[in-house]
Amino acid sequence: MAVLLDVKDLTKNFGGLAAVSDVNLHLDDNELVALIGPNGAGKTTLFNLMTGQTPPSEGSISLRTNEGMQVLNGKKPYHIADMGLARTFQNIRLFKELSVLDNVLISMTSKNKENFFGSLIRTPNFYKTEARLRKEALDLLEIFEMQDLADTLASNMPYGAQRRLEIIRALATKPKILFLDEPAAGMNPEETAALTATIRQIQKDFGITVLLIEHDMSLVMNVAERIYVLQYGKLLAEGTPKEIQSNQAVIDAYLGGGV
Amino acid sequence: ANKAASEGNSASGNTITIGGNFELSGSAAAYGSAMQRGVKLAVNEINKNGGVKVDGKKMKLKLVTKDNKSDNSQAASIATNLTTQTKASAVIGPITSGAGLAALPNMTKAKVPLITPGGTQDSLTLQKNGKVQPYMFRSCFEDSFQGEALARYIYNNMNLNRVAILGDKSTDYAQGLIKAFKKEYKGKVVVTEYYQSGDKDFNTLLTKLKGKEFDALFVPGYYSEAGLIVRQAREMGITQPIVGADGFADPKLIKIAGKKNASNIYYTTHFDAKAPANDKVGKYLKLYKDTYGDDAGTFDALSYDAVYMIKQAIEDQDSTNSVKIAKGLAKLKNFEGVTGSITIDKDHNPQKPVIITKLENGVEAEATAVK
Amino acid sequence: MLQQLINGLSLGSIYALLALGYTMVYGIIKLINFAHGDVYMLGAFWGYYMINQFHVGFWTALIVSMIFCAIVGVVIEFLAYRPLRNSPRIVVLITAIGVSFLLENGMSYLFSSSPRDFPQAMQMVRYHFWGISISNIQILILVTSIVLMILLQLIIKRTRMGKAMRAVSVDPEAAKLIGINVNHTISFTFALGSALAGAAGVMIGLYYNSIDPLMGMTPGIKAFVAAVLGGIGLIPGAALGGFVIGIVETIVQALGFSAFRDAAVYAILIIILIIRPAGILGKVTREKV
Amino acid sequence: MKKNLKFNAIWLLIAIAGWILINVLEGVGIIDQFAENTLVLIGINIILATGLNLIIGFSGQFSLGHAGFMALGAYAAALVTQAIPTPGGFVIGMVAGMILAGVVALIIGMPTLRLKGDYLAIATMGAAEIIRIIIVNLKITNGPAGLYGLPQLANWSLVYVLVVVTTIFTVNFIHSRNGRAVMSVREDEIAAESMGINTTKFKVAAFVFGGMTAAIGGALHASYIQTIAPNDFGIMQSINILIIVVMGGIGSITGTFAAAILLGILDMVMQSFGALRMVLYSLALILIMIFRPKGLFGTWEFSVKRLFNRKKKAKEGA
Amino acid sequence: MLLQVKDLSVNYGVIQAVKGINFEVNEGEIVSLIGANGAGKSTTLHAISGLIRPKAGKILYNDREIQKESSQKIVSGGISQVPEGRHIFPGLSVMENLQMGAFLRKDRDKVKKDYANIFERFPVLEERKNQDAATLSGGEQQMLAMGRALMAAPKLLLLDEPSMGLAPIFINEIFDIIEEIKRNGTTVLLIEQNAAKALSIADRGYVLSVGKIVLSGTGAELLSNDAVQKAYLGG
Ligand SMILES: Nc1ncnc2c1ncn2[C@@H]1O[C@H](COP(=O)(O)OP(=O)(O)OP(=O)(O)O)[C@@H](O)[C@H]1O
Ligand SMILES: Nc1ncnc2c1ncn2[C@@H]1O[C@H](COP(=O)(O)OP(=O)(O)OP(=O)(O)O)[C@@H](O)[C@H]1O
Ligand SMILES: [Mg+2]
Ligand SMILES: [Mg+2]
Repeated sequence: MAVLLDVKDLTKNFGGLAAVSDVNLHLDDNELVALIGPNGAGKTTLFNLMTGQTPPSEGSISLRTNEGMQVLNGKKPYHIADMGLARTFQNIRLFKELSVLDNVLISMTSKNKENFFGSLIRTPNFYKTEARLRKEALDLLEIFEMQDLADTLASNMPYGAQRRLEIIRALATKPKILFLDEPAAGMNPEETAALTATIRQIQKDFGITVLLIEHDMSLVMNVAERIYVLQYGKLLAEGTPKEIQSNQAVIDAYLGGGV
Repeated sequence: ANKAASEGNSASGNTITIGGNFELSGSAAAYGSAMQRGVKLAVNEINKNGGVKVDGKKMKLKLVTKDNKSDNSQAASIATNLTTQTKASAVIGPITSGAGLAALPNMTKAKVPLITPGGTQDSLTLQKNGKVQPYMFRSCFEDSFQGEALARYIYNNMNLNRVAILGDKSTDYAQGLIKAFKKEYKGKVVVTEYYQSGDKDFNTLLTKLKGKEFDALFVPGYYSEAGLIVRQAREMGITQPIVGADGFADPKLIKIAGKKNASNIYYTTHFDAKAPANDKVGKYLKLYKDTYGDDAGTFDALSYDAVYMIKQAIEDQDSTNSVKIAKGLAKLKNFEGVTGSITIDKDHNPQKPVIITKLENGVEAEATAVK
Repeated sequence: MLQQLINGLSLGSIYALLALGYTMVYGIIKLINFAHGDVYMLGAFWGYYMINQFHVGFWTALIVSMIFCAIVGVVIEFLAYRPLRNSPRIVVLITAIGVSFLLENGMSYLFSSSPRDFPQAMQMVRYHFWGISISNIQILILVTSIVLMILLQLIIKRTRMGKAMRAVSVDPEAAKLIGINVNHTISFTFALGSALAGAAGVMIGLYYNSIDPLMGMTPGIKAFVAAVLGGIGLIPGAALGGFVIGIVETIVQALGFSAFRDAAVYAILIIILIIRPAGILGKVTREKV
Repeated sequence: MKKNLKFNAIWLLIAIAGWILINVLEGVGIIDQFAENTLVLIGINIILATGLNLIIGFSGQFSLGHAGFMALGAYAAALVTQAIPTPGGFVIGMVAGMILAGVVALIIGMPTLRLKGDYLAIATMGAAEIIRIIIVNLKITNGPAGLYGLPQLANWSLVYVLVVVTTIFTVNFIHSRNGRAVMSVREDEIAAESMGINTTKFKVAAFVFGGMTAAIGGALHASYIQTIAPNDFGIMQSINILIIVVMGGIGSITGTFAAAILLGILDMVMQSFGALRMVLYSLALILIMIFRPKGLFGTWEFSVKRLFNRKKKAKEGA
Repeated sequence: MLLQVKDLSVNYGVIQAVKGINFEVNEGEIVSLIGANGAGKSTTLHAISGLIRPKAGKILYNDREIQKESSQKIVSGGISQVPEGRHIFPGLSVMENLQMGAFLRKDRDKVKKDYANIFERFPVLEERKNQDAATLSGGEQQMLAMGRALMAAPKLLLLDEPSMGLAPIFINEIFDIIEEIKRNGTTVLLIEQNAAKALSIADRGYVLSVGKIVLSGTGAELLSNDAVQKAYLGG
């Protein structure tokens, strides 16, 4: 299996604080990997670095494309997204005042570009494409059983539904890698269980790689094939769920006795 | 009876409708409301004295005023409103040239004359081809007339040959004056600086001027800013004569500048209490003071005269038809108004003597009529 | 040149004085209070009537005007802005524009729109030294704006009310949860900001000796520009912005580009914003995701 | 596919019917010259406000400089029609104005659209003022006096057609993929970027589009009023357009129409109120905003499709 | 009885989020409210804190009706809340946020001691004392929100999902902290998705479903209840 995303010696300093320091990790094709670590370990920051939201202080991130490995450093977030990296956010960031369907359709824009002047005059092609995109979007919503909510305003939906929509929206960009930042936060065990199943399903159905941050170990240990553990910005451990669960350093720093 | 009567507006019944296209709100409201005061004064006076004599009977004037909020497209729309809805036989206002120009096409379409008491731009009354605009008149001087008169006065009468100009960049009034002045002035214009309407602080520009050598300071602009300029200049120790056009001619100028500072000031004006052109002036000033409890300014007087000009035109033509009134206005000769004896020339500009008044300690010290 | 610097500072202090009030209100409810310039006008008029009708002295007029404007500010906030507490900011902005129109035109309607001379409640004295000349009123305005700036900064940084203001400005909901009375805090801010405008009205009325109902329009916009230039919401920023604009205007005019004075101010504003998108003193906070 | 054609046809019919209706009313004298004048001013305001609504309501960028672009359109059209006083000349002038406005919007937009909220507002306001001051100081524009005696080449029919065309283009743009991308910028820029949307590009596109429509409005204004001066395009003019947008409902084109019509009629009626005019207007403005803070229509849009579907549903239900 | 909620109904426009619920909290207790997303838990807390006016019903605090009182009065009466979504003050430093928590307090010396207590409980906060609170990590913000509420020295602490986004090791700690808060004499009303943990430390609990209370009992009773097991404990 070839490396899809390669992170080398990645460092991010905020003033004197090294939020991420010297991190090396890789994601392969079709993998489901988890990133865990104590609060403030730098997990979200690492996501931000990989998706271009935050420029790294040092190190490199590269993605395998048709033209070989390409360095992502310095690229704008939209460019990186276009290349196949999609994400959700720790604090939900939906397009609140738009419908659920529009939320999904917007994510399809970058893969279905439209000429500016073409958008002023409605060609038959316009209607054809619109119809096709609409269908694709509804199909995506169906995976999460949200097709009935298509016309609801995003902000009017319960919390759990909003989290699911964020995942669908990310999927709609047709990513190669999906980054999920605490997708189960605020969900009860039952909902978390349902989410676990869906994540596994989409990873298989779409044939994509998923990297997820999560503090809910019932989810992490159930879905992850590999786990990276971050502490104080540094990689503390890497391994299968089994290995991680029995890693004393991880237990001391993160898991505690409860799991 | 004739073709002319079927065109334009005529009075119906016993009242002649006069339209007022006034700047009652917005940036020119101070001038627009002065216009309204003058017009109302005249209309009430005329009605009190019996009205306008047409066809052997006395008809009353009815004033219909609209506020154009100092906005050109509103001025245009009101021109249509007053001519087509109100059916005014003549319209007074707007007071600014810009609004007047905007109103003009609609006035012309309706064939109703417009008298502006304050639109001084030279080309206001002229068409592109140089012919006169048949329905545009004014009771005020045009810019070139005053600008040139001042240029001559400064050079010939005062014998001053170096002038500094501090003018309002945002009004065409000041720009027109500057242009005419520069054309006519035989001496040297040392420096020209600009301010904007609404400015209050002129210290920087005056400091700059103070360092230059000049014999007189020419300030084309209105009293609201000119008053401040005079004050700040005098406080700064600029003692040279300050010269202005009829924009100075308002009692407010002295109040804002302060009596002490309002010395060695020269400006063109239309009437002067000290050297009244005729017996109307004194009466007018008293009536104004009694009615409004305040001293009359220039715009009030010019607007007052505009109404009487219309009355004269109606009586001369013996018709309330707007086309006829326009004709009558164009033929107006030696009409005695408070702003002087007016003859309308072929370009629809009033020919009247211009008076140059000198202020000393806030009072008019001397007045000279110049040609 | 030194004289021009004095001119610039004195002009700038007027902008600064107005910008302070702008920035305070903006700081707390993120409202560009378009009516601020008009409250300043009301202050000038109130001072005018106090001096003319009741023959009070300058200082009394100043204080009475400040109180009057504080009340006006609170009433405006209560009637026009408070009902829109949960509406989009731009809606409140339009309301503020409406209030501004109302004050300008209402005053024009009631008291005529022509300018009037401000009673000389304080004799103007000019001091000449080192080849420059400065008047007592210029010094008064300059000193007042600096003192007020420091005072305001102290209020915001040191007092309980200041603390409450900061809390309300960043998260009114959370402010309620720690026991802050959000409405009172906002009222207080309006009172303070409007009192400043009132003070400015009397001082500037006295300085220029001319007041009219539209006098707040241009300085209002300039003060807003000043507040933004310095970093809107920041007290020192407002003062700095005011002085910068005053000095820029002076320099441009002194160099002989008086026709382009305002264009230069706006050009500098745009350039500074491009370099520092949150104003000279403002810090850009990249949102953490 | 056929359905789409049908809805478009219905819209076209409504537009044509409106034109015929107004012409008939004019023929029988119900609409006189004054009313027509009012309609034209309303039409021009609709064009201006629709463009601004695209910028503010849909892309979420707070522009306070719309009058600047209007000025560019007005002066371009005025200067060209002075030289070529024919309808063709007007078209050339208007297009020139649009291109000029587009280019200037691009130049202004590129750097300033990085600014947020009120910082952007003031930067755009400043840019518009700079445009105005340059016009005041240019010879070709005749300084503060402006240009006058322009040939009247814009009439009510032309205004109507251009209202229809700009509205269609704007609405089409909004309901396209690009339009949705523009809206996502308004909603959440960070999320939009993460979904592969080049937010800068779309912000600038909306800004340029809005600027170009403002130029159309300006050109019509110049040619209809026949007089333009720099003071017509000051901050107050930008604010007046903004008021239409907000009063109609930010993000509702239907609302823009309604507010432009309401304010246009109010403007005409109020002419007779003398000095009280602006007092009443400002009171009305404040009260409308307090009692309808979402604007007259919120974000609601009139839609033939929905009307049609509702009827169908009702039928099915029966 | 410290807090008594009687027939409380709360609406958002036409949506009825809370439909006539009754419950009480006795002095010195930990009472837990559990329920699915959108059940109306947060809404109930908002009503108690005075952020939203109930449509009907009463809220009695120390036998005084507070449902119409301003939030300021309620807070000064000793009710403090850690809101859902943290709501820390962005742009203010961590220390300033904590100071804000003590806004109404006048006992300066005691306040100083409390800062020390907070830093002892949440050492990260001391490390980050001068950092802009907006740049804290999710979990750090959660701790700050809790610290801020404690700085008010409340009699009744309302906690809305305090464990959300916290690392497992810290979740245990946070529940220990809640128990400790109780031992120090503060009564706690706790909302949690982590129902197992919440119920295990709660004296009593209520189950909320679609705006209504469907079950109540001691923590232990609810923990062993089949329906609760199934719906909220993932069993
Ligand atoms: N812009 C910033 N400026 C200063 N410090 C920052 C900034 N962004 C993040 N940090 C710090 O970097 C560290 C890592 O934050 P990050 O959000 O990546 O943590 P995390 O692992 O996602 O934690 P959690 O699980 O609590 O969300 C934290 O201590 C945080 O305070
Ligand atoms: N501001 C609001 N406007 C309209 N409806 C709202 C608002 N806030 C909450 N609701 C609705 O009220 C209901 C109860 O919401 P509430 O936030 O109290 O639930 P909760 O039990 O706290 O859920 P969660 O576990 O997701 O926090 C939900 O249906 C929600 O959609
Ligand atoms: Mg995180
Ligand atoms: Mg909740």
